[in-house]
Amino acid sequence: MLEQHLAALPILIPLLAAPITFILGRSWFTWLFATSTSALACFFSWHLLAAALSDGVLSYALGGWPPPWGIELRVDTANAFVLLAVSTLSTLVLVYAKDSIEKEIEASKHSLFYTAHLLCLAGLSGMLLTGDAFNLFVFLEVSSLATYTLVSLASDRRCLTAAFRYLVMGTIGATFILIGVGMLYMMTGTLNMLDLASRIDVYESSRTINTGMAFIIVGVSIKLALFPLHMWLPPAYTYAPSAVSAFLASTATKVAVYVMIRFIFTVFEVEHVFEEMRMDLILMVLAIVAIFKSSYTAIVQSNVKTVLAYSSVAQIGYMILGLSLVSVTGLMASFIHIFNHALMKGALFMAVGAVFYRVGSVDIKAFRGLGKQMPLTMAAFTIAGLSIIGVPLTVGFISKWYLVTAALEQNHWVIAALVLAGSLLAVVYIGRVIEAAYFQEPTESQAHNKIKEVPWLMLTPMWVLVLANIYFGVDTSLTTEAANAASEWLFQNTEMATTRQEVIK
Amino acid sequence: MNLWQNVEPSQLITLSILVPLIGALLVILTGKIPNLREAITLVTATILFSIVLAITDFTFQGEDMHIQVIELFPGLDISFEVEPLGVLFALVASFLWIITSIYAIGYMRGHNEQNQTRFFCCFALAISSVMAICFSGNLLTLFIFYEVLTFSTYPLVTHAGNDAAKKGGRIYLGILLSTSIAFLLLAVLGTYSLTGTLDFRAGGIFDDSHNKVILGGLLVLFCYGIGKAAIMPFHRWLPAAMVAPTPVSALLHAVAVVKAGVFSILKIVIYIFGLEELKTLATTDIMLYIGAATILLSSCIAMTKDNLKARLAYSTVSQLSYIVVGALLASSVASAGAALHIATHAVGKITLFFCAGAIMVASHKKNISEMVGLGRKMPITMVAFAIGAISIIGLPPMAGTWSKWYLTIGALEADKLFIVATLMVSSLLNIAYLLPIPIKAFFNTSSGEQKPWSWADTKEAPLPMLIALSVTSLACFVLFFYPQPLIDLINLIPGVSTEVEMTNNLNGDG
Amino acid sequence: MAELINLVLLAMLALTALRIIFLKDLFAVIMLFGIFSFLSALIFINLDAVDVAFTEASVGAGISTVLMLGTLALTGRKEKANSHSSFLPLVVVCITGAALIYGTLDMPDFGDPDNPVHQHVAPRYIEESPKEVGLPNMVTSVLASYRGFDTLGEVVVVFAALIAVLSLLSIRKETEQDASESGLKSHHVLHVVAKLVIPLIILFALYVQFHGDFGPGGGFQAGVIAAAALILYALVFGLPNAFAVIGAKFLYCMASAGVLLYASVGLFSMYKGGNFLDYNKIAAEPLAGQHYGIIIIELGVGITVFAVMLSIFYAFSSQTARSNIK
Amino acid sequence: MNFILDHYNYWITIILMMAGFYIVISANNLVKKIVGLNVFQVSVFLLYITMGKVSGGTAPIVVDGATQYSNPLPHVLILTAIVVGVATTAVGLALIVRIKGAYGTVEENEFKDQDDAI
Repeated sequence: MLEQHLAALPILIPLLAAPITFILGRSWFTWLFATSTSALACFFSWHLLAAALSDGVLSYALGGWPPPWGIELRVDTANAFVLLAVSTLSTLVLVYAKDSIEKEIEASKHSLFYTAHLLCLAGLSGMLLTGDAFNLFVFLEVSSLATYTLVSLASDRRCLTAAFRYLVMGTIGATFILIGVGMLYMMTGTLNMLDLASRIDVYESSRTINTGMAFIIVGVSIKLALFPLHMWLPPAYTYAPSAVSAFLASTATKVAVYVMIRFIFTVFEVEHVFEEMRMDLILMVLAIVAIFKSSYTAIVQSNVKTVLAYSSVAQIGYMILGLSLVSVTGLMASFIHIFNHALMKGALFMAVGAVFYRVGSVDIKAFRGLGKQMPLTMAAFTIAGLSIIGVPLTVGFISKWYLVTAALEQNHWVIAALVLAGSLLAVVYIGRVIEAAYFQEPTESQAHNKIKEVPWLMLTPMWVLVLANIYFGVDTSLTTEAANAASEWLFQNTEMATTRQEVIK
Repeated sequence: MNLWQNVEPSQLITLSILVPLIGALLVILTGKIPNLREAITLVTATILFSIVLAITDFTFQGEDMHIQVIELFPGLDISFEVEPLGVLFALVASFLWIITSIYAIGYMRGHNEQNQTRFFCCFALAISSVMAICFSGNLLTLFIFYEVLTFSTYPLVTHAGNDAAKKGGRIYLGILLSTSIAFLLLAVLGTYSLTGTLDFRAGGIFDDSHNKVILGGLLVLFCYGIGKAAIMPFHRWLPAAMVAPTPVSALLHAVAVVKAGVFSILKIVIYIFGLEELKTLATTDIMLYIGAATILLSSCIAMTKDNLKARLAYSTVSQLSYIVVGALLASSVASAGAALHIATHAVGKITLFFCAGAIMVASHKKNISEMVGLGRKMPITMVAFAIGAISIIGLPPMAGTWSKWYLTIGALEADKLFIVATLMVSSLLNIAYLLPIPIKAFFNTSSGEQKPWSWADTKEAPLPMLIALSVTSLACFVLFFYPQPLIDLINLIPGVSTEVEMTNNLNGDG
Repeated sequence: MAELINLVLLAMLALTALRIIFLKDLFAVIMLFGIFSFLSALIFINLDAVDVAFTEASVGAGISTVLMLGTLALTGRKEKANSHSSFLPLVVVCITGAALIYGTLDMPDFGDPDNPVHQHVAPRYIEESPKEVGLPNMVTSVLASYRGFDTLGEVVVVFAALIAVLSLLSIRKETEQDASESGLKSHHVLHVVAKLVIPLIILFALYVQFHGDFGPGGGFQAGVIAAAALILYALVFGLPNAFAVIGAKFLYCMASAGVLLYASVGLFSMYKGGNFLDYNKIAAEPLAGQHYGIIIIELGVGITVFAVMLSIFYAFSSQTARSNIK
Repeated sequence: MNFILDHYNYWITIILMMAGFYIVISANNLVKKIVGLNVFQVSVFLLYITMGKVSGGTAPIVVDGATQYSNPLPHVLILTAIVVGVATTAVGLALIVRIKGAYGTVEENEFKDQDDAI
């Protein structure tokens, strides 16, 4: 019986668990319940990916109404792959959160944290799986509202302004998407994405459709923090509780990237978006600027969470760059980086959260001498940091490899060189932290009170991610296979992809 | 002599990489008991050397040894394959590891260094990655372990933990990592996108169908991407890394790390570009002249340095470019000379570094100006220094003679008189900056008064260090009289040969 | 005639919006926004969207305005002089506006029945829904059945808003002494009128709740109206008395229960072998199934919306009460 | 002329949208930002409802004798969107209340100055 509903389960499980968590109130059982539901969702998304890899596309008609009249969940390799990353990270972050939030969130709000986290997971899963443009908007809002809540839970007052700015920007983005979807609906009379795709063909050169497309892309770009629409992200990630930063940095923007890919590749014709509108050029330039400008900004920050936040903006640049290359390999690089970046950023934010747990600060000065005092945490930070840089045998290297290969396939030597030069900036901003941890003497106040390693419940998920960083950096069969299937599938129906492929070969 | 007869030849590669790795683990486990820890280091080094000897044996028997570890990208594995050039490098590195371990025990204890466990552990890790570089079967594997080597040696460079060490470490890591990511990785990926393979193949993987301009660009990217080869202007890391303890400088910065760099260049030139293809590239000449300039300029800089290790460091920069030049001359004899220079320079330079360390431990002197008259206190060390210096200069009866000989012949063969001149001038410069040190140590006295020499005056370094530097200086002799095994090995490299010239010369000398 | 009303209303709307930009008195701004909402509700009626108009009037104009005023009571009603340049925003707005105008050039004519909007999906809703779902109100059919999953998401959004507001503003029970401070104890007329009106409002809410299948209305509007009744009660008799009627803890349980009630219909249909929210399967007869399903989920919606709106009001007003005491 | 009449509704909604959008991005006072956000969203709702209108149609509730009904789908979407909008508004306002408590002001430049001062 569950097989039949596989597509709906990853959304429904956290969605149903959220109100129950809310009623359960404040106890360790709440944590256990939230974590195990998230793990269950993770289990089903694993099955979903397996099913998508073997059967291709799964369609689930909600309410029994066939699309386009009812709402359809549409699962393919691409979204199942991203979903797996999201639900895995969610579970690990929840394990990590139990101790982490003790220090960062008032005790009375712990059950609210778990509820909001599950709502956010449900919203993100919904955004990934839905096949309906308006339903996407609804789940976008579910996840967004939960995200604003999560960000505002921290004890630092600056989290409030960060959350407010996030709320305003996010709502503008969502409204833009709403306008865009409205225009598409106006011209086609349908909301189902697949149906939209087939009916947009008829009106290909319609100015209304083009405007709608532009609005959707801009709206999604706000959500995924594409430079220069990223201004909400650094404060939000900096001042949010560490567990929240770890979760959001590794999932929320990735889902938005997926939504962008989905709209461009399955709803609008790739050919139309890229060849006629020249969107690829715009995206490419923005991505490159994002990589350099944000990496540079990251270098001059003193708050390590801000450093990581700007680094996220830069890494999103890599994902967008991959898709702007308009080739199977480029898209594959984007997908692989979506997955891999979740692994590395999750581990990094967890490590920083662990430092906050013990030291009470995430300023770079607080990291001094921690290499000795918190060896496991800092080792985790170092390995994940090397992964961000793109050192071989870590996942970061795999991402860079595919991205540069994709660029070289089309003889974009300059872009390939720029991508690699971008990693050099990562060397600097990660290096600063590592150097502080291993080569600088602790400040006097820190030297006095003995700093211990964090509880194992925080270390375990952190190290699971770190080991995953190494494992998927060596055994790439799962990521490559899934990402390849995903991008092949997205390119399947477009003629341009095939012609481009022929040119390459 | 072959202890490993029963082992599947291909598995020897795995063993050669795993043995130092296991050694590193055991070192960590036994960190509390220094004697056991050092014993483990020595035993591991000896086992490794015997493994490499066995591999050499199989190489001469023409055994094909290769393994594939894991498929990293579709169609691209991490794979290892034995070929003669790698065997040569592995032999040198594993042999010198034993010697250096003996030396390091004396040095580290004599100096009361901190964190000795970390030191020996990272040392073993570095050797493990050097072995992986030696036997790498494709460019991807080479690149990966090249980076691993950089990271595993970083803690060694910053071992002292003071500001100077940190600064040195930052430059070291900064230059090596930046060049490898920005240039080398791009070159590797460029090669992959052009040819669809990264395997090392005899005669190279490029052919005439590829755009010459792009290939020329790739050559420059490779040369500069391999920052470990220290071609100017990316040589700054080498002098900076001299803040490391002397055994590290000795093994890593005279042998393992820098030689890994030039070895990679040589391997890429021979197996990726192919000597024939290389001749047709415009940038080959440009890089050749940059290499020549590096030889001369760094020799000149070496002369101005009063700190002994700094002078040796610049000497290394200069000598490394010999190998680069030899590779880029694109003639089979010059390549043979370059390959041989890996071995001969290694024994010579390691002797010099050993001496520098011995002087530091015994008389706490770092600067050359303070070493006047030191020959009386440390006769053995200084004799060894003189031997090493003569080998580096390239005078008989020391090992360095052969490699310079072949390099010069290669330059003549390639009709590059400018390079011949450079080599000659460089030898003179070598004399100018190396020989005065032992001469002043023996024939001048600091106080000016003449006292008859007696054993009582001597204040030599600890015994393990003396053993080590005696062995390496002896090796300088031995390699002059018995270079044959190495030359045989080099002649196995496809496209590289010393055949014709060698017979003539041996007859002439004999 | 309808067109003319439409034109006039739209012009009034534009005037209101422009006035909002330049007004510095925030109280007036919020009042104007209330007017804006009501005007747009009128336009919605004029454009045949009675359900939307109903919701806009109760949710947009009603609850939003009340919450804004509650906030204003805490933050002060004057907007300070704006120092930063308004040039960049103007450019952004102009570009966006130009893009939208460009987009309208190819838009189909207003009200033309041949527009693509009315061609593809909609005809089935209009023609088949009375037979397939069995309800005369097509909006309710689409909302609760065809797009029931959207509505579930919407209820979850409301629930998420509750979580967000609670995590920001905590509800605390006032003590007895504080009770005398709040409420409008001295206004006897108000008390009497409120006592009369409140039962009527609740009755109306129930009517809207259960009559949604046939006319405009449904869970959302009913929930909001019922909440409005209790908000009125709290305003007139004081917050502590309102707490005595419905406590915060009980409201939380209600909010969760509403979402779960909605979802349980879906789960039940899954148990019966259908897809999630497939009402056809829950009873022997598909039509009956649709009917039961819609009634229950509308009830879930109503309960959640009522509980959430009231809780949010509690949260805001207990902040106000506390700041008054200070 | 016909073209203008046919598009009059769209254009007014666009002007409204832009008025709201302008308030959001230019206002310094947070409450006014939220008001702007609401104006922006309500205008988008108008766009949807406008496109659902059929001339001569009636509200989409089955009545005897009616043949033309307006399109019910945009109405459903907007019902959802309105509720989403009020949820966002509530969260935004709650944030404003907290910001006022933490900073003592709801003017954006003033609390920015306070943050920079730290």
